[in-house]
Amino acid sequence: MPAWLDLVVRVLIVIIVIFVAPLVIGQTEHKVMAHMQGRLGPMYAGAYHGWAQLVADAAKFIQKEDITPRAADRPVFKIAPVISMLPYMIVVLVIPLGPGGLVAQKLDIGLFFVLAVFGLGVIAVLMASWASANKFALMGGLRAAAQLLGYELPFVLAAASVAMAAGTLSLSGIVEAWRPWWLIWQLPALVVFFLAGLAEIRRTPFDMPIADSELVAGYLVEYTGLRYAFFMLAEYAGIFVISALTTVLFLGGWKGPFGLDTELGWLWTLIKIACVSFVVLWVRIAYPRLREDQLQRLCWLGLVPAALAQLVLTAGVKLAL
Amino acid sequence: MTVADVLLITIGAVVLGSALLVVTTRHLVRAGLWLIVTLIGVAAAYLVLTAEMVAWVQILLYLGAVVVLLLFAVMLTRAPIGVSDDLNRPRWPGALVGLGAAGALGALLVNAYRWEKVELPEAGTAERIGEQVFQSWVLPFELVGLLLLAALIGAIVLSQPGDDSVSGRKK
Amino acid sequence: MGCENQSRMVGHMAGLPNVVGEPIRFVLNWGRRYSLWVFNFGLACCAIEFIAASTGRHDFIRLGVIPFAHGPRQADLMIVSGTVTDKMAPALKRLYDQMAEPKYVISFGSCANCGGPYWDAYSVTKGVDQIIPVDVFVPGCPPRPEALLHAIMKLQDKIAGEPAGFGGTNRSDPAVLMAEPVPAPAPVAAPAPVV
Amino acid sequence: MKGIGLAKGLAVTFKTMTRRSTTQQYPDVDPELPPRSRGVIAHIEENCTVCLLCARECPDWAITIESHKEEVIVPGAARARQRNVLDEFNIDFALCMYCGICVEVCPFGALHWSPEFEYAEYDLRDLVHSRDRLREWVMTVPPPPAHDRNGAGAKEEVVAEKALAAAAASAPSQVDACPNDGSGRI
Repeated sequence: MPAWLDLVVRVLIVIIVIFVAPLVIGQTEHKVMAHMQGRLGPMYAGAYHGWAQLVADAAKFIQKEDITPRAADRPVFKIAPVISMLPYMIVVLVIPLGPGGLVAQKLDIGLFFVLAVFGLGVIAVLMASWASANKFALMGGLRAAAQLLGYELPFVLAAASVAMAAGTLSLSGIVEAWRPWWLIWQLPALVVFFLAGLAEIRRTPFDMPIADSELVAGYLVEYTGLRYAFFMLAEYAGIFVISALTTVLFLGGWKGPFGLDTELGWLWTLIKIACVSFVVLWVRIAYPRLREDQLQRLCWLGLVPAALAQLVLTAGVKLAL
Repeated sequence: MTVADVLLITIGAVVLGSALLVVTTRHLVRAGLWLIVTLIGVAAAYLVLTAEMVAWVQILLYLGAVVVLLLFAVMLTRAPIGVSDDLNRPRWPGALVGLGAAGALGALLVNAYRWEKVELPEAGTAERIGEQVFQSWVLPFELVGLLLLAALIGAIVLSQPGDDSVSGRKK
Repeated sequence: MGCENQSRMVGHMAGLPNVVGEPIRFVLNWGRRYSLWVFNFGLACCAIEFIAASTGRHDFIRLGVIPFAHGPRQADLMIVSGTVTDKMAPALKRLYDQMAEPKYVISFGSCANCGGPYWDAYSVTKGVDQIIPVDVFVPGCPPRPEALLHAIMKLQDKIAGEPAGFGGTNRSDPAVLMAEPVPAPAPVAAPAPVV
Repeated sequence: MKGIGLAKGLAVTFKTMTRRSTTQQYPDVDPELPPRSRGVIAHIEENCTVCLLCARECPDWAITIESHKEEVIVPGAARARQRNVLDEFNIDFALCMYCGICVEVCPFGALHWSPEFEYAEYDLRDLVHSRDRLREWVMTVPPPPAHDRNGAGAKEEVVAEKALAAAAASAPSQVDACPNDGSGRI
């Protein structure tokens, strides 16, 4: 296969993944949430158990009127939803599915790349919130920025811990170096990374930037139709990315208990991603939203010290071995 | 002209253009947004020069933290949509300082390298940066660390709720 | 605050249904039919029945009525449940105008239909259809949650039969829709002076 | 312990997920309506004497009745009798507030609650239902529910039972005292 064809195929696969995975997660969320609340969820869109609910949503969103508020900053308002998707698309490029280069783009400092690009999602939020010319949107954007500035720290520190343990910044390298006992050794980092990741993608219980009972819809308040759909897609793509990163960094990626790692590694990765995504949905249904001060408190008094202690522990164990 | 040259020139044009927009646009927040384009361009230039690590650090710190903080501050204080007429930007002194600094830097670089061909070093991986920082440049690195620590402690001391009569707050 | 809609798609999209074929019309209508993000304009006791319809026993999400819409901008269906007072009416109209086409309205309960028990009160709007176009009326005081489910299915049938794909259907102004214009009183001849 | 509550939250939601959902799938399965649920008002014309009590008692003036009088000539009678004939009986369900006063006041049992709930309409004017529709709904009126076995009985029964018990208790001494209130007055 020529190099350019290879590249095109890989990029195509990534685009398909980034558009299909959020739909799957969204549909799962509908069903999981419904059954956790003793309901059934969508049943009529699509013949079997409402499987096409999100397809119907998409078909509707393209028909919706495209509204731009008169006071809005039009170009910024219109470009923000597209930018919200970009970081997640780029991150998916470097997440390894299986051993032996089952990855769209190999990168030696993949971890650094992921952390750098992941933080850019908030810029789209800031653009959307400011350009909407709406006070609720602006408040949502400010909350998002404050949240991101806080949670970026434990997020990076927890990732640094596992990178230090593996002795590499390559995502594939981290999976190669991973051993089952790391589940215990890196457990605090896993928890910190997962929680900070939830906060970074503004997912319940850290969804204060949206907080529909306080801020109507935060930065989404003026968006309709396809632009709104893009933001929703970005949110669910964020779940996929955070689950994939947790899987690759802390749960051993393609390593399974039965030894078929080279053949079925991608399957293990997908199963683990699905499980972590399920936990993300589960947490949303079980817990209410934190208050803004509780959010900052949890970050600075809980997650940051925990991440620092984990760093010290990792360094200690690494030196002792 | 190699591909890298073309890329560098293109990126340079983008960076220059967006940087000019940062200082000339009359939309306050859009200046911050153009700054993002500028910084991404600079990161892209680093990438072309195979300094991968520096490029991503640039994105992580400058875009993920500094610009976000900047936009945050602008939005928190005042964020008019549309043209701000009361921007106090002395045009000629600004242009003079900017052009002067650019000229001086350019002269310095031209003087240093003339038209020498410089082979690109190997890709700037994490390992190489680590070696450089912790071997050749360990003293400055430690000094910077000390400085940051001092700044951190200072910030904590300043943010302490001090004299009740001054701040008007009860502990 | 920007709440007036600057760009309306309806105008140039209105000619489209003549171009698109029947299968495409069907798919577009199917999407609108099963994705009714609902915006609950809960004003009184009927809102409780609306909430009951969203809970486990009745669960209108089965029908694609999804209560995730944060505000009017994202909603497709507004359910006015409760007494609309004349003071609330402008807010109701404003929120309806903020919704993006295509949009639908269900008037839920007697108060929203025509004032209900407050039919003679000075402060109550006698029917929400006087200010916004209503697609389905549900009688009841309050109606049962099942009645809401039935109304939603009725609305879905209506959507499935709509001709237009993009931009919603053309609706007449509610005043035109509902009431015959009151004719001007016939000129009365001046009474003959009493002698 | 602080984390117990958090774990409980997860456990409860997970447990609920593994159980059967409680949803009644309405369009596919007929819903179980509670007894005496108020859907629409059915009208049995044969029982109606056009006394207008319902129309007058209705707080919303939702009922409109039109009728005329007919003369019935009874052979052998001194003069012809008169009888009301119902022309129109409309209930505006858009206005009806479901208080049930009309059903209560009807002395002849012509009005009944029916649990029918599928009556949403596209047009407000279609919510005024006339004789034919009201008669159709008679078929859906359920039989009156049985008395609650554990509830209080009808007033007449309770009083009678009490009287019997009191009579049995006081039978040997006071035969002539009123069993009802014991005041001695009859």
